[in-house]
Amino acid sequence: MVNLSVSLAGVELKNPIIPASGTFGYGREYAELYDLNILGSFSWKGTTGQARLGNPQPRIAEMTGGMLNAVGLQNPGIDAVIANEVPNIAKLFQGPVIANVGGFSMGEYAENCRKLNEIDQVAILEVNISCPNVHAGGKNFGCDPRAAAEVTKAVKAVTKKPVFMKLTPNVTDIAEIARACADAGADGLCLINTLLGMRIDLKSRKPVIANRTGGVSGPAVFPVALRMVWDVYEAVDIPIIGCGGVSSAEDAAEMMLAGASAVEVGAANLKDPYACKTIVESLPAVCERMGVERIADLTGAAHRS
Amino acid sequence: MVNLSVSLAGVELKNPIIPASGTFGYGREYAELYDLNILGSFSWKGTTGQARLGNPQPRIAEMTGGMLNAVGLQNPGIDAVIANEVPNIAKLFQGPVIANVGGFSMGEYAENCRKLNEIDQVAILEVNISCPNVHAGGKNFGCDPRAAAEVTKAVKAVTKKPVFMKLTPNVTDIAEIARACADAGADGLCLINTLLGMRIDLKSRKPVIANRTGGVSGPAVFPVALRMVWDVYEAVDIPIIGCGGVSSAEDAAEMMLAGASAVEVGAANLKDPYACKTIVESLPAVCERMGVERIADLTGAAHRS
Amino acid sequence: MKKSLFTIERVRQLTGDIYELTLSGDTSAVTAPGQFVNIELPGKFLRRPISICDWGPDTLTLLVKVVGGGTDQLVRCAPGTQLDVLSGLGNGFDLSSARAHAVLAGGGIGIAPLYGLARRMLALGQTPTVALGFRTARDAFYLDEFAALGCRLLTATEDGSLGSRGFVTDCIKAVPACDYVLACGPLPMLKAVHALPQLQGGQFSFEARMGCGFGACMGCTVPTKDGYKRVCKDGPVLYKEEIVW
Amino acid sequence: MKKSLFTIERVRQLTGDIYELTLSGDTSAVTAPGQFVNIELPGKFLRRPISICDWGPDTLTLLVKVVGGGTDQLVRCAPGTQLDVLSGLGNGFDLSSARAHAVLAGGGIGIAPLYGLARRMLALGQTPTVALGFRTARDAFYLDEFAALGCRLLTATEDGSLGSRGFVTDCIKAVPACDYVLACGPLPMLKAVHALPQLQGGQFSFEARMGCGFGACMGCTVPTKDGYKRVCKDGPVLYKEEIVW
Repeated sequence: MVNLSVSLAGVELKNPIIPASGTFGYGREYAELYDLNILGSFSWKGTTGQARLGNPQPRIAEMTGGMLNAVGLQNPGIDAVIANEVPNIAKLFQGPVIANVGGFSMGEYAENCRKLNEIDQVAILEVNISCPNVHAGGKNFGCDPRAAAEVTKAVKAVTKKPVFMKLTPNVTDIAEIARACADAGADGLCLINTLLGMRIDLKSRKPVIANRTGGVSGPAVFPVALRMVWDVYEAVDIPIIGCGGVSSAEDAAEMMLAGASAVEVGAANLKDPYACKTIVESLPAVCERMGVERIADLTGAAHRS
Repeated sequence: MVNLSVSLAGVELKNPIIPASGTFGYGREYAELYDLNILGSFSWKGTTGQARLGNPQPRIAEMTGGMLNAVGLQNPGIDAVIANEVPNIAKLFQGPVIANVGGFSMGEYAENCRKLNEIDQVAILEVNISCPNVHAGGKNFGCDPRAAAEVTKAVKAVTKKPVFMKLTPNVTDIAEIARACADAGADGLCLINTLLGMRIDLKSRKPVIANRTGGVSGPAVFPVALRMVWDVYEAVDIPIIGCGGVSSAEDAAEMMLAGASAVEVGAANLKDPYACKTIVESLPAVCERMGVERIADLTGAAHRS
Repeated sequence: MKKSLFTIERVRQLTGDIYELTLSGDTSAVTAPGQFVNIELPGKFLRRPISICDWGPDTLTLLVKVVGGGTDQLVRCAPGTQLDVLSGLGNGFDLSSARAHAVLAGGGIGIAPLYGLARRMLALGQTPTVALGFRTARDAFYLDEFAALGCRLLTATEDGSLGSRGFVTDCIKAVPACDYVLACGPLPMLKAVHALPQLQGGQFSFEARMGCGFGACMGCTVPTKDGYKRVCKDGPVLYKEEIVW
Repeated sequence: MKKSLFTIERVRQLTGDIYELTLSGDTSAVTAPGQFVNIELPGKFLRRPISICDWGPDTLTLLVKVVGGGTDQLVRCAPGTQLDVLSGLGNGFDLSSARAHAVLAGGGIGIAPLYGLARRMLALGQTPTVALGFRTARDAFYLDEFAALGCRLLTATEDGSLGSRGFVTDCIKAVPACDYVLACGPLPMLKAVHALPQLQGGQFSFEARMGCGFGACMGCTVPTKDGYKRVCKDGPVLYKEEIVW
């Protein structure tokens, strides 16, 4: 009888498996397929202050071992999410919800998080700092330690909920960004967001994705995500949600050995809508093969062996 | 009758296909399989001042869509290469050779390139700056624009041959590094080197690769490489050798549309030793389908359409 | 939606690049013509969305046009090959709101869902006219199958090598009584049909690059008069009045 | 080395995790026992190196131990499946320098190349003794095949459930005349055999994680007394004198 429960900055999850933001909407589509309550948590679609229509079509491209997407943070906006999605989520999932928050200025991040501070179901705020800063020439908050720290401080000031900063992998030294967030008071980190990539259509000679570049996700990024989780685990003492190419219970265990306290599953849900269900159901057998009674014991174990 | 010839900083190649450094040794193994003279060029194994035994075993790990390696620049050293390999290469390949040069200090880079300046067969020096700088706490030259520029200057000062700097993708802004190299006098650039990744063995709970981290290559990195080639093409006016996950003639054409003047093929050679031969033989058909008579016209075409 | 294994029973080449695949499996999730399936292929990350041509209690008929490596891999599958399939995706056509004088208008591979649609409309006692457009006679397929259904069949080719010279829109104009269409085909065709003044209404089936195919990833959303809609979940069939070009 | 397609003719399960695969194809590149093939598997980037158990003009016998997803995928291939194979890789055993009183020592899946080796030594009039070690009787395989060759066969199991209780080294000690071994098996076994004082010489076949399998990538090089050697190209068989543990 393996104990699958894990803890994220004081928030107890029945297991470490969390559908990643942007691949699970607000839960509606998957609730038609299985009971969401088998999940440790889920991270809802990146939500911004105003409703966003997102990028023009096409938004998707394929690659070996993964996919590219440039949805462009399409979402109904924080107020509509609180008014329409939160009550519905209450019916679909009784566990702790992770609210993924986007923003294009310090003020927007803070305002969104202030509003979410009032929502009981929301257990963790996951702050996506892979967004362009409209006040800094569109430079990503997540690519600059100072900007990342400022967003962290701005958000921490308006909420009592644990704040997890979601880091971009498109940086020279992700441990430096992680340290900046931790020093600024972040309760945890989530990494990695997608790698920046693109494809070009040979016929039209134009980028396949209308936005030109898109985020690479899927098994192709797993070794890069794993390496970054390892590096960040060495650099900070706050919990890490490992994310990037996890497609199986074995991948999840490997991510935890690298230092993750919980694991987000993204692109795998799009290929197999039952991916998270299958992973949750396979975890006990994987733990038994590895000889662990508490899955939480896997976190960072590779650093100690 | 498609014209496949391309030019790299004044060096004429009969076609744009170049086996990438580290996947082709010094040509011996592949010469047993096919006539190397069908190639545009080949980039020999990264060569350092002293002989290097490389990293302990294991050096290889697998992943979806690619592989990880941490060979650790195993090579016989510049003098042995000049004494034993160069004369043999003369028998195997009559075209222009690209000499890949590694180093751990400005002095070593310069000394290696000074020695190669005397070798007629060597047409281009490809300087791998993804090496740790022993005089800067092991920080990669290629992660710091100033260090990258200094290596460029140091090498340019000792050779008349065209110098191509090989860039690492593990940076926040590869265009900034590219600009620094170009401003320092680089004649061209080669990108991308491998992405830093790792795998962990679930049984031993230790990194699969003895060196812990390894370089990710193969189709999994293709969209990232393509995006970086695009960005660098926008940033500089010197020729680019596109490298990263190219496995087919279509991939090569896509890489050229993004801005590459020639294309290096790496991991694909290890999976299929005839990969470069097949790509060279497939290029004319691909060009005809795309309606180009000179393959060189593809370079950067996606930026203009 | 259902995720289950289907077995390829037969692959029949119809034209140079169009194949008919007959699969066996659980089709219980398929509820309306115009829905699609999303097929996993070994070595490909994204599934391939394929419109359903027709289905029975345990058989599925797909018409596949080879447009790339994935579709090529699919039509080369040997009989007996098992495929992981998400079935019954999308809304499909709404038969209830189709008028008496409806024309089913298809272009190229877009005629596939019209076959299952025509068969069901006939079963409901409706008498649809089917108008099919192709580039040239060599590209035409499934004419005998449509004829065998017993519905009125009009064809047009751009070079006049088969049926009337011109486009599927010309076929519709040739049916003055037609005030409603159920259409599937390339975007320019859909746009031209949509613009026909004689139409009181209609339903148009759209294609899109999809991530998931079941409404989760927002990869295929398009603007409509009722706001953004997901082609894979809220579509692929949109009503004439809501479409924004 | 040759790159060509082989067809799986038969898959036979020998133990819980060991299978015998019989393939048909062009074996002209296979020149010595102890060489290996490198097999491409759909969806896997790296090929899977498998030691050659035996071969004929157009047949290849492989013994495969399921150790992961790749080998599992391989043994599940249906007869008729075509595989892209690099054949005739590595140096293989050197029969010429094997002495009269040679023992072929194998442990677990490492016994595979010893079968083809024994058959060829016998054909040359040599009379090798074959010593095979397994964990327990349940894990033993290919005993009948070796016996059918007509060579002297010794077996050892760690629990004594088959042959003598102990290790393959004990079998070799039981042959005092033995002054030469040709060995293949897990590293600890090779090390123990290598340390036997009675040996004047020998050849040892090593395993390694390989990138290419044909000497290009330096992924599998190991230090020897004659400098670094590539297990895939300069090996997998190394002489006793040159091995560094």
